[in-house]
Parts: sequence; C-alpha cells; structure tokens
Amino acid sequence: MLAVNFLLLAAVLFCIGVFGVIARRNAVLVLMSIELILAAVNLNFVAFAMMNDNIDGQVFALFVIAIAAAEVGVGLAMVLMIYRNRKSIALDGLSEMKG
Amino acid sequence: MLAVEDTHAALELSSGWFLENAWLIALIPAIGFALIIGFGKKMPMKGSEVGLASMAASLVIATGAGIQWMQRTDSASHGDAEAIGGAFSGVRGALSASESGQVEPYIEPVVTQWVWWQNSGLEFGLGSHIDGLSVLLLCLVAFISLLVQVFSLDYVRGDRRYTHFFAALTLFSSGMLVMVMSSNMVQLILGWEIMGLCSFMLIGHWWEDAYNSHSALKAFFTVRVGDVGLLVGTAILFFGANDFAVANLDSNGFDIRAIQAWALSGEGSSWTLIMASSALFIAAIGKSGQFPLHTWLPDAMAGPTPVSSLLHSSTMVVAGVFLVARIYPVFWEGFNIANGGVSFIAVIGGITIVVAALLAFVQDDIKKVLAYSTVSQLGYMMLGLGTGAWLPAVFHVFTHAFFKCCLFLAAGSISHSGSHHSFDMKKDMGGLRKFMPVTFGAWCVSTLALTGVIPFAGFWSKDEIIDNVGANGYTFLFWVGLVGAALTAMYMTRATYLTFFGEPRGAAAGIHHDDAGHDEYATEFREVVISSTDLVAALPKSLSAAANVPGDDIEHDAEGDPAHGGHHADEHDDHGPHESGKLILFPIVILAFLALTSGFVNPTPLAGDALGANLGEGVELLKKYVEPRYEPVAIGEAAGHAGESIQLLELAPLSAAEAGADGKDAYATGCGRSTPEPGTVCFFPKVKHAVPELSKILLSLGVVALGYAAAIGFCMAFYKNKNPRLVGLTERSRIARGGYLFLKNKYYLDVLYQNVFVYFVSRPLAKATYWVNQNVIDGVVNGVGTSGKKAGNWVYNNIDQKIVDGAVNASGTVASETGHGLQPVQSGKVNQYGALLFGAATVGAIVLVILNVS
Amino acid sequence: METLTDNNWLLTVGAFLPLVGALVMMFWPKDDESGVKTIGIATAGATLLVGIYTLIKFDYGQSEKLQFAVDAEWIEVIRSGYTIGLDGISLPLYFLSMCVTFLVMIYTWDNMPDAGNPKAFYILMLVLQTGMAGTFIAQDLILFFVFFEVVLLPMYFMIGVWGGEQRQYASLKFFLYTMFGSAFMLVAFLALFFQTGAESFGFATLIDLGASIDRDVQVWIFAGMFLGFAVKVPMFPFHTWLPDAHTQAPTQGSVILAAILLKLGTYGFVRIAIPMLPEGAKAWAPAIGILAVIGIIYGSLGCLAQTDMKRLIAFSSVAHMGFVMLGISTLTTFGINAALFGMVAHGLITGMLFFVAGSVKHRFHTLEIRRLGGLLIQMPKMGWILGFASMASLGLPGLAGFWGEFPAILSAYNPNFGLSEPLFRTLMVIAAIGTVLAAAYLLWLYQRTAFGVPSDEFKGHSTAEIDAGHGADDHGQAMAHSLSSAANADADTHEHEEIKDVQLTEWIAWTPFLVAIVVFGVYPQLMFKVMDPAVQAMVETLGKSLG
Amino acid sequence: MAVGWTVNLHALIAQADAEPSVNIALNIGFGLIATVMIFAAFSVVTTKNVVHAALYLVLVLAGVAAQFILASAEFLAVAQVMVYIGAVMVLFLFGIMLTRAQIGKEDGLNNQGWQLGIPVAVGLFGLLGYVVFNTFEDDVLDERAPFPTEQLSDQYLSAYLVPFLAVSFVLLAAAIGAIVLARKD
Repeated sequence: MLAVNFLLLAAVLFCIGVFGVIARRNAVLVLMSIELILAAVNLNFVAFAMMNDNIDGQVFALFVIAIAAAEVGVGLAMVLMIYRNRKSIALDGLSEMKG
Repeated sequence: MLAVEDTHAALELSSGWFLENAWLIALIPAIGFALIIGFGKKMPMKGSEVGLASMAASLVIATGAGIQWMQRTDSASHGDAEAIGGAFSGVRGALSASESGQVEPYIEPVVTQWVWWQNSGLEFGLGSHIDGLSVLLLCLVAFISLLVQVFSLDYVRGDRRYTHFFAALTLFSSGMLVMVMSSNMVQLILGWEIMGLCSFMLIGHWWEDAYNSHSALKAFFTVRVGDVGLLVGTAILFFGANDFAVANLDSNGFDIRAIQAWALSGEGSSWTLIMASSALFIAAIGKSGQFPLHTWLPDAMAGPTPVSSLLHSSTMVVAGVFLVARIYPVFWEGFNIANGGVSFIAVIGGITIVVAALLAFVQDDIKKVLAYSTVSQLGYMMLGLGTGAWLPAVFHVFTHAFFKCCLFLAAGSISHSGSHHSFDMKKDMGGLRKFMPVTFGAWCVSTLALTGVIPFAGFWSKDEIIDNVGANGYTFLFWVGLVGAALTAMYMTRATYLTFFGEPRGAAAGIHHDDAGHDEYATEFREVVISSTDLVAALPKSLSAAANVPGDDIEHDAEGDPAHGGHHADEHDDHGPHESGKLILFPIVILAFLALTSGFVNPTPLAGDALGANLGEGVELLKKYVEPRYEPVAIGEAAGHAGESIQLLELAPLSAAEAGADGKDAYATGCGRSTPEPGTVCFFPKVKHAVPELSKILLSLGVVALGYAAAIGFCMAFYKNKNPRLVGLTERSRIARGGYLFLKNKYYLDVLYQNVFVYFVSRPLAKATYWVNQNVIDGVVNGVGTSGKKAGNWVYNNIDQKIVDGAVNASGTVASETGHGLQPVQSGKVNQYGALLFGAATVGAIVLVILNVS
Repeated sequence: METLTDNNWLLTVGAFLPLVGALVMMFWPKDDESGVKTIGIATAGATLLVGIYTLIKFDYGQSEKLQFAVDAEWIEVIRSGYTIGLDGISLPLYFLSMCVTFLVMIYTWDNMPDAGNPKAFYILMLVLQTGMAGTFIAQDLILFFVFFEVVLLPMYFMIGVWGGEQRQYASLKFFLYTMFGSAFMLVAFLALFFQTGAESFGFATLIDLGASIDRDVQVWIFAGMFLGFAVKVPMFPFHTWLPDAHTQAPTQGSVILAAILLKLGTYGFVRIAIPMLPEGAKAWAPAIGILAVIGIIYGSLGCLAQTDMKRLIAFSSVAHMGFVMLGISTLTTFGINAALFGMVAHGLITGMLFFVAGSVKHRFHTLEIRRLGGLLIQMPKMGWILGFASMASLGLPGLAGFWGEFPAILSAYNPNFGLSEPLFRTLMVIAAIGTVLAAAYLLWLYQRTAFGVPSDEFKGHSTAEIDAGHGADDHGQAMAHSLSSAANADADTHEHEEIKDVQLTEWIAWTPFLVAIVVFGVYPQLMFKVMDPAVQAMVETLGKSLG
Repeated sequence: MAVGWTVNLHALIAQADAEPSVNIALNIGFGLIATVMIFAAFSVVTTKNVVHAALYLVLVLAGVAAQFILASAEFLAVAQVMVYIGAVMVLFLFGIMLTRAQIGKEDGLNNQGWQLGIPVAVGLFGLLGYVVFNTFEDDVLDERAPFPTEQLSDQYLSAYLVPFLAVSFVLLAAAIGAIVLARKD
C-alpha cells in the first residue's frame, strides 16, 4: 500500500476541516470541524510511523487523541456557558475579544 | 475589386452566356427581395409583381442554361466540328473513343467564381458551378417558385403582411438557388441557412398566434441541430481535401469538385471519410426531415399553404437530398456503397419511408397527411442515394416536386374555397368533388403519380429507385420500398375519400364554426411543448389573442386563414363550397399536367416497351445529361488548363480496357471502384444501372394495386357503410388503441425532444449553471471583495489614521500605538481568524514551494 | 519587422484629437447642453475623418508591415519609448473604435441617460476614445499599459454615475476586477522585460528576444498576462463582472464596452502575449481552448436562464468571445483570422443589440422579457432590427457573425504546432453545439419579445399599432382603439406615453451598424484581405521558435 | 470488532508476505473506507442539521479507526473508538442538546462570508497534494505485523514518561475546568 494514499486522505480531511472552521457559524460545528483536522493529523502520524517502522508516531497520535478529548470537553463547556449567557452560540455574535 | 477568376472548363466543350452567367439566377431573386422589402408597400401590387418578375427572369436564364448544358454535353459526346477548336487533339481522342461507344468523356461543369474571402493565403470563391444536377434543380426551383407565387397572388390576398410574405418567398427561392449552384461548401452553407431563416419567417408568418411562432422556432431549431453535423463535416472535408486540392487542382478544400475528386482519389483515410459523411448526413437528416428529426415538418404546416407547398416540393426539404447527391463521392467512399455496404443513409431512408407512411394514416389535417407523405418520399430518395441509385433518386426529386406541389396547392384551393379555411378532413370536407371538379381532377392525377401508377410521373422515378435498390443487392430494403408504395396508395386513398367522396360535412356542407381553428390549435398546444418558454405563460397569451389588437385579424389567423381580416372574408361566408378562381387553378392544372407527363423525361426503356411504345436508350434524357460521366480526367483538365487536355489520349486505352469486359465486371474497376491512375482524377463514381425487368415492374404495380384495393374497401366499409366490426375498433381492442395512440403521438418523439431534452437544457441545466455563476464564482469574488474592503478599512482607520495621530502626539509610546494599531485585527470573529490563519499559511507555503520549484 | 514611416502624424492626431475636444469642452458653460453635445460630436466626427484618411492612406499591399510608425523618446528612465504604428491586425479595430464613439455620441443627442450632465458624459466618452485608439496603436508595452488603464477610468464613472440601480456595485466590481487583472499583467510585462534583458519595451525587440526565454519562465510570465487579458475578454472563470457591468451601464456604456473594450483583451493576446512568449502560448493553448469552450456552453446556458433582455445579451457576449478565444487558442492563421473578424463582428452585432435593448428600455421602462411581447406590432421597425441583429448574432451566413464563428470552429479541427488534435476536435464539436444553443436563446428572446401580442399593460399605446388598426378594414375597432389609448394616456402615468417607433437619431446611429453587418457578411474579403497577411506574418514568426 | 478485524488482517498479511508488492485487498479496503470518510466529512461541514453533523462525524472517526487498523496500529484504533466514539461524541451530543439546537433543518449555520472558505480550502489542498506527491510519490508501506502494544507502553513509561504525565495533568485540569465552567450557580 502506498504512503500517498494515507497522506492524501489526511490532506482531504484536513482541508474539509479547515473549510468547516471558516464557513461554519455554529460553535459546535466549528468544534466538530476541528475534530476533523485532528483526525487528519493522527492519520498522518500513524502513516509515517508505519513508513519509518518507528512507533513514536503512534505515541504522538495517542497524545493527540488525549489532548483532543480535553479540548472538546473544555470547548463544549465554554459553548454551554456562552449559550447560557446569550441564548445563542452563533460565533459572529461573539466579538467581546475585539480589542 | 472583384477579381474574376474564371476556371470554367477547357474550351473544346461548348459553353455559353447562360452557363457563364448562371449566378444571375440566384442573384436576381435576392435583389428582388431587397426591392420588395424596400419599396414593396408603395408598389401597385404591393411588391408581389417584383417577386413574380424576378422568379420569371430566373426561370428564363435557368432554362437557357439548361439548353446550353445539353449542347455542351452533345458537343462532347457527338463532337461537333465547330465546337472543337482544331488544336485540341485531346478531344479527338475522346471523340473517337465515344463514337466507338466506349468512352464518354467527363463533362467539365462550368464554374464561374469570384474571391469571396481569404484565409491563411488561400482564396475561397463564391460563384456558380453548373452541371447537369444543378441545372436540373435550378430550372425546377425557379419553375415551382414561380407557380407558387402565382398561386399566392390570390390565395393570400388581403393578408396583413402580404408584402413581407412575397419578400420572404422570394428570398426563400433565392436561398435554394444559391445552394443548388454553389461551387463550394461555404456557399452551400450560405444557401442552406438562408432557407432556414426564411422557413422561420414563413412558418411563423402569423406570429401573433403563439402556436405558429413556436412551430417556426421548432423548425429552425431542429434544422439547426442538424447543422452541427454540417459544420463539423465541412471542417473534416476541408482539412481532408485541402492539401490534395491545392496540390492537384489549384483550388481549395471547400471546392465541390475538389472534394469529389479527393474522395475518389483514395487519398483520404477511410476514417476521415466515414466521419465526414456521417456528420454531413446528420445535417441532411435535419433538413430533409429524415427519421429521428422529422418532427418539425408537420408543425411547419402552421405556415400558409403556398409556403408548405414550396417548402415540401422543391426547396428546403430537398436540400438535404441535394447535399448528398452533390458530394456523392464522399458518401460513396465513406459508406462503401460501391461494395454494397449497408449504409447509414439507406437504413435511415428505409426507416423513414415506413415510419412516416404509417403516421400519415392517423392525421385528420389534410396538409399533415401530405407532409408525412413528403417525409416518406424523401425517404425513398435517401434510400436510392444510399444504395447507389443516384440517378433514380435525383429523378424522383424532379418528379416528386411536381405532384407534391400540385397536391399541396389543391389542398390550399380546397381550404380556400371549399372548406372555409379549415384543413380538417373529418370535420369540414367530404363530397367536394361535385363542387370543385378541377381541383378534384388535379388531385387525382397527382395522387396517381404519387402512388406510382403507370404511366404517371411517380411511377418512372419511384419504381426505378425500388428496382435499382433490388438490383444492387439490398433485397430487404427492396421489400421495404414496395411496402412503402402500398402504404402510400392506402393513405392517399383515405385522404382522397375523406376529402372528395362521401357526404359533405361541416364547412363543406356550408356550416361555419369559426372555433374550428381554435380547438384544433388548442389540442395542438397540448402536443407542442414550447421550447424553453413555459407553456403556462404561452397558453393564455395566445388564447387572449382574440381579445387583442387587431383582434379581428388574429382570430381568423388562428384558423390558418390568410384571406380573412378583410372584406374578402365575407365573400366566402355567404355561400358554401365552390371552385376556386383562375389564378389558383392555373398553377394547379399546369402541375397536374406535369405530374402526368414529367416521367417521360427518363422512362425505363423496357417499361416503355411494356407500354407498347418503342423507346430506346435515347429517351433516358436525365441519364444522358444529368448523371455525370465517370471517366477519369487528366489533372490539367480538371484545373481547367486547356493545354493539357492532350492527356485524354492516354486515358483512352485504360477506359477501353474496362469497356471490353461487360456485365458485372464492367463495374469491377473504374472511378469509385479502384483508385484512379496517377495524374488523373475522378469526379463521379461509376454507378450501376439496373437492367429493368418486366416482372419487377409488374410486381410493384401489383403491390400498388393491392394497396388501392385494400384502402378503397376499408374506406367503403369504415366511412361509408360504418361497418360495425371496424367502427370503434380502437375503443374495443386494446392493441388497436395502443397502436393508434402510439401513432397519434408521433411515436412520442416530440415528447422526448421537448419535454426531455429542451426542457432539461432550458430549465434545470440553465438554472443550475446560473446558480453556480451567481453563488459560487461570483460568491468567491464578492467574498474576496468584501474581506478586501474590510482589510482596506482597518488599514485606513488604524495604520493610517493612528500613525498620523501617533506622529501628532508623539508622546505616546510606540508600543501602545502599534498595539492599538493591531487591535482591530482582533475582530473577535473566530472564523475570520481561521480564514486569515489558514489563508496566510497556504499563501506562504505556496510561495515557498514555488521558490523551491523554479 | 521593417516599418513604413510616411505621414506618421496621422495616428498621433487620430489618438489625441479627442483630448483636445475634451479640453475645449472643459471651458464651455455646463448648461449650454446642445453646445456641449455639438462640440463632442464635432470632435468625434473630426477624429473619424482622420480615421477615414488613415484608411485611405493605408497601404493594403503590405498590411503585414507596421505603417505610419513613430518611434520617439518618451520616458528614457525606464527605457520606454513613444512607439506607435498600425498594421492589418490593429487597423480594423482602430477604425471601429472611432466609428463606434462617433455613432454613440449621435445616439446620445436624444437619449441622454437620466443622470443628465451631458458635459461630463461627452468628456468621458472622448477620453475613452483616446484610450481605445491608443491601445490599438501602441507598439510599446508601457505605452500600451498606460492606454489600457486610461480606458478603465471613464468607463468606471460612466457606469457608476449614469448606471442603473446597483451602479455602485457594478462599477466597483468592474474596476477592481480589471485592476486585479492588470496588476498581474504589469508584473508579467516587467518580468518579460528583465528576463529578455531588452534595451526597450518596444514590441518588435521583445518579440525578437522573447522566444529566447527559458520555457518554464515563459509559462509563468504568460500566466500573468493571461490573467490580465482574460479578465478583460472576459474568459470563463473571470467573466462575472461582465453581466453586472453591462446590465447596470447606460446604453452608451454597454455599446462601447461590448464593441471595443472587450476586444482589448483578445487584441492583447494576439498582439502581445502570443508573439512574445511562443512557448508559453503553446503550453497555455489547451487551457485557453478548454476555458473558451466552457465559456461558450456556459454563457449560452446562462442566457437561457435570464429573464432580463439586457442581461441575456450580456451573457451572450461571454459565449461569443468564447468563439474568438477558441480561434486564438488554435494558434493557426485560420483561427486567429477568424478571431480578429469575430472581434469586429461581435462589436457591431452586440453593440447593435445593446442599442435596441436601450431603446426598448427607454420606451417600455422595463426589460423583463415576460412583460414585453408583440414588439413587431407596436414598433415594427424596431422589431425587424432586433430580429436582424439576433439573426446576425446567431451566426447566420451572409451576416457578419458567421465569419467569426465558422472559421473559428473550423480551425479547431487541426491546431498548429502539434497541439493535441483529439482535444481540439472535441472542442470543435462542443463549440458547434454551442451554435445550436445560441440559436435557442436568441430565437427564444425574439419570439417572446417580438412575436405574439403586446401584454395588456402596454397594449394600444403605440402609434404603429393604431395605424395597423386603421389599415385593417375594421374602422370602428380602430377608432375604439385610438380613443381607448388616448383615454389611457390621459389616465395613466409615464408608463403609457405614446410608444414611438425608431426615431431619427436612432436611425442615424444605427444605419452604419446595420450596413456594416450586411456588407462584411456578404463580402468578408474586405476585412480578411487586410488581416490575413499580418496574421500570416505573425504565425510565421511564431513558427520560427516553435518549429 | 477491532479484534475480528485484526484476525483476518493477519491472514491477509500472511498471504501477502509472499510478494512485497502492493496488496490489492488492502488497497480496495482502504479505498472504500476512504470514500465513506470523505463523503461523511464533507457532509459534516455542509449539512444543515447539527445532529446529522454529529452522526456523520461518528462515521468519519470510525473510518479513522479502521484506517489505523490497516496501518497496523490496533491499539490506537481501539483507543480511537473508545475515546472518540465513546466519549467525545457523547459530549458533542450533550452539547447539542443542552444548547437546544433545534432537531431538524436549521438555517444560518454558515457565515455570510462562507464562500471565502472554498478558495482557502481548495488552495490548501492543492498545496498539500502537490507537496505530498512530490515527496512521497513512491514510498510503499510494506505490510508488517502490527506493532506490539507493549512496545507502545514501554515508550510511554520510559522515553515519553514526562509528556505522559503532563498529558494526564492536562486531562485532569480539563475535566475540572469543564466542571467549573459548566456549573450552574
């Protein structure tokens, strides 16, 4: 099996995720898109691990999974809070961070 | 400014003024058209006189050209001493040969042309290319057009667009003439498309009524679909033949003769020839209403009757046949007709014969019966061409023009004075023979001619086609042809019976129901799905026509009646059916006479004997004057340099050799059978001519008679005695009903084309494209635009303004300033961050990659 | 390429005379409208006379050479000279630009757009004229670029000030889009200059040196020029500014835009991009061909989806320019000749169509195809002209359109320099199908606007209609009509003023277009004879480097 | 399920060992899963219904797990299934429910400037695709027995011990943080 298969698949997923992050307005959907990106990254890690016959790639993939879990937890919690405060999770509504 | 480049034939062939100036034949009507458009309204006869005059002039010149062409031919084969300049030993060679009955030298067409346009150094001509075929059709077209215009004088009198009608009619004929005499493919396309335009104008003549304009649109559009083939085919031929033509004939790849010569020279690859001939034949299908694209012809009946007759007899629909006949060598080689290959053309022709004939059975509109019969007759012509029977096909074009035109004009005369402007045989006709004896007589003669009863014109041509098809070994198509003949007899009998026999019905009985036209077209609307306009919008429009300005006219126009809308209408209203006026009868009678006699131009000798008349080979005038000789020609000859005609001498032995062998072997070699000798070119393949046999003739006559018998019996039983077993059969028997509906709906082809193709392209596809345009492509643009604008804004209010401020109150610390300056980048919108981030990253990376690459 | 320099003052005068007129107009009182208009028309007329004189003086025997050539110093610093000249390729377009401006000005005499202020309008048109003429005579890249951009500004204002409802949007889009393109173009020009290490920006030198550039570099530089010109043409993915600009622009703007401005792009391809970068051109030719054919089909389908007459015509431009670009992309003499002819033909025909659309709008105050209808009843002459123009536009032989379309399709059968034949033959077939679609949308337009009977809202308000009523034998009805229409005319708003047929100024402005369409259609040699030698020479030089 | 996969995977590998060249079966499997994943991912970012989006995401992540197996990383596959499909998705669904996203179609899920995403994504893909192809054109992943899990654990508890601990702290912090944030007062 060719390495390119995995890498291209990852690339596609990554780009779709990017598109999602840019295009979506609903916070939850943005988080999902980020998950897509992370999945793509993991694919790459694993593919390279197999290619170089070196397990470190998988180690990192595992780290990524863990971090992703954390990120989702916190992210959703924040979304929840935002929702409570302003009854909407439309991101373009949030511009308090505006300097 | 017009550089006259006169490449007409070597001088030993007699030429003449008419042959040289044949281009006038097409030019005069064109000028006539301009005059009518320009000043027609102010003229005493509203411009019609110009039309008549121009057509008459063309007819005179065409006839002159015809006579001179005959002289030219004779001068070649019988070699008049004075026709041959002493210097041309070449012809003596040919002459001596021809006297020994072996060689009949190829007769150079008279080509007169001017530089029309040039491209990449090649100069392309415009002019006249006169040979037997073109001369024949020139006379035919001019003659028929003249008669039709005479007919129209009375028929469309009082029409609101009388002048425009004649203008269009004249331009129409001119277009056909241009095409017939065309010396190259581009000119052919010119004439071809002019006819398309005029058919659009004429079919849509009463354009207030949506149905008519839609029929016009349909006609133009269907033909246009075929024209794709014409463009492609011309391209293939041009690039195929060009090098050969430049090298050998110092002409170019558009030149008709160059194409003919190239096709027979064996230079072109068979693939090229097949592609070219298929493409061109698709064009012919569209124009000549062959099977899959025949649907526009019946709708073309929306036009005034003279238009239908002109369109269906000598112009427009014949164009396709002419195209095939004109560059026959291409098809000959492309479809390998020489070796009896079953060609695209023959198959389509055969299918068309039967398919159209069957459709003619279920029509109630007399004009539509005739329309389908035209389609089926065109099928015969194509069948003939496709099976190597070139001459019979052309002959059939010739005879068919007369009787079909006669039939249409008769139908016109009926509706004009017999059935109160209705064409519905079932509603408004019947028993008319008592009222309109002349029309009836003419109709019968033409019907007999159409159905191929000896000795009427149709017999000689159609039977010759069928005969040759059989002789060339296409047994199945031979039987198809016979079946077609029987069917023709049947549906024509039905039409005749419904129109002239039985009890007068409806308008024929003096009853007037002006709504007849309306519900006829109301039903039509259900069939015709308007191309790309929405039916819903169109229907009320046309129905509200009656209420509109000038409502009175429109209401009658909807019935397809020209003469209404004025006091002329009332003329007819007060009394019932009667014979038409002289102006209408005159052309009909002439045509009827020709329908009876024109067959004797080229009768089959044997059949002549069968008649007891003693006819030799000599009587086959068309064979002698129209069919091009198949002798190879020395290249210098073809290029028109008299000096090199000496080479004909060298040809003599070659042709003598093949003349030696007789019977089938005579066709083993020669033009179109084997590649010509180096230094010589062929312009026409060596076609077989069936040796006529009495048995076959009797067979076909018998078949026709059978058809008549069956049809008459049926009509008697069904329409007269109302035989209970037949009447209402379609209600009782499921199969019968199925078949009936299938035919009624024209094999659902219209539905396929209009509901499926046109609808799909015009609605979902177009809409989708437009959506993509507005939302995706334009969306991207706008997105970029807006974000660019935003960027611009903040650059302005922040970098610019802030820095100016900063300069003013320099006390502020740089850090805070830049900090403020950069603040607004934080629009706070996550998505924009995303976009900026990834966008920037991408751009940067791309730059890096590019730097690495180059 | 040697040049003929006798009476070389002609081009300079022809190009800058309009500016003089504009200058005079500056000091003319704004409120003396007829005076302003007279000056404008007079200037344009004078320019046209110069153009005609040029036409007479032009040596058709050697139209492949640069004639009336000038090579003066201009900006020494950047080694750009005032190099101008005229040959068979540029002559038709140069002359066309002059005629069009003149006729458009005459048309404006009676049909001033609503925003008023003829002074500014005429000045803009004169500046535009200078820009267009200059672009066609420039023989120096920088000079070309300057004129190319000069054209932009007046058109921007024309759309932005005298345009329709969304004029701001349309004009800005037009401006930014074109600027975007020309930015890349400028970069490409500079890159070309430095890569060749030429001594000047003159076309001749660059054509000689350009072929020496390494292939990959050529491809990149060509890409830049491609962007610049393709936006102007406009080619398929870059066309979206066109419909908006056309729909929003005033009639005069649309006509000039269609007749001349679009040609700047194609002219750029023929004059600059292809001869200077043969390898690049060859590498890009398939892409151009494909985009062109996509444009043909796509534009036609776009037309079928339109409900607005003017927008439909605008979309048809995309399709027609597609044919032009197809011809160019074959890199054959045949195709490029066809393209050049097609440019002029399209200029005349589409210009004519826009004129008609403008007049219809002027009378009915709408271009909704749905609401129109029965044009032939209400304005017979206008209806005929519309029919004539659409027939010409769908490429009917015997009218000018055919000679741009047919040879272009033909040439795609065997492209030059070993471009892929299967590809281009496929393109040829698709393009041929495009002609069917063209027939579809144009006839559809004609049938729905001209045929049938007028819709109720406009019924009975045209003089022609009432005459027809009299013509028919039914007097009572006719009387009733004139009465009712009179009644309506009193009762209703401006919607119902008398709908008049073609007016005098319109006749004056349109007749030359109609005549030209017929003349070039019947005797195309007039133009082919001028262009063919020049194009042959060009393709030969191309062949030297491509072999 | 993962186990079942591994088993017949071993079979595949075993009979693939004979010739090191590209294994058809694996490729086909990969292709099928990949198509599903791409389709699902695309739906995630385009669907108008939040809940559907979540379910499509499940599909994608399951696909990733499957691919892990093909890449002979079984432990990761299992982890992926458990963490993502087990935990994360549940979180997502909770999030959706709690933010009362309406079940069914919903407009305004996209920004007004969403088209901007198309060029960025396409450009990015063009770039990545180009780079990937240029670099790893003909690198073959020769099938191998899956990495033994103990090897993985060894790595964690030796070389990567510190990061491992760090991550566990991060997780802890995340959990607490989530509670703090989401708590109603």
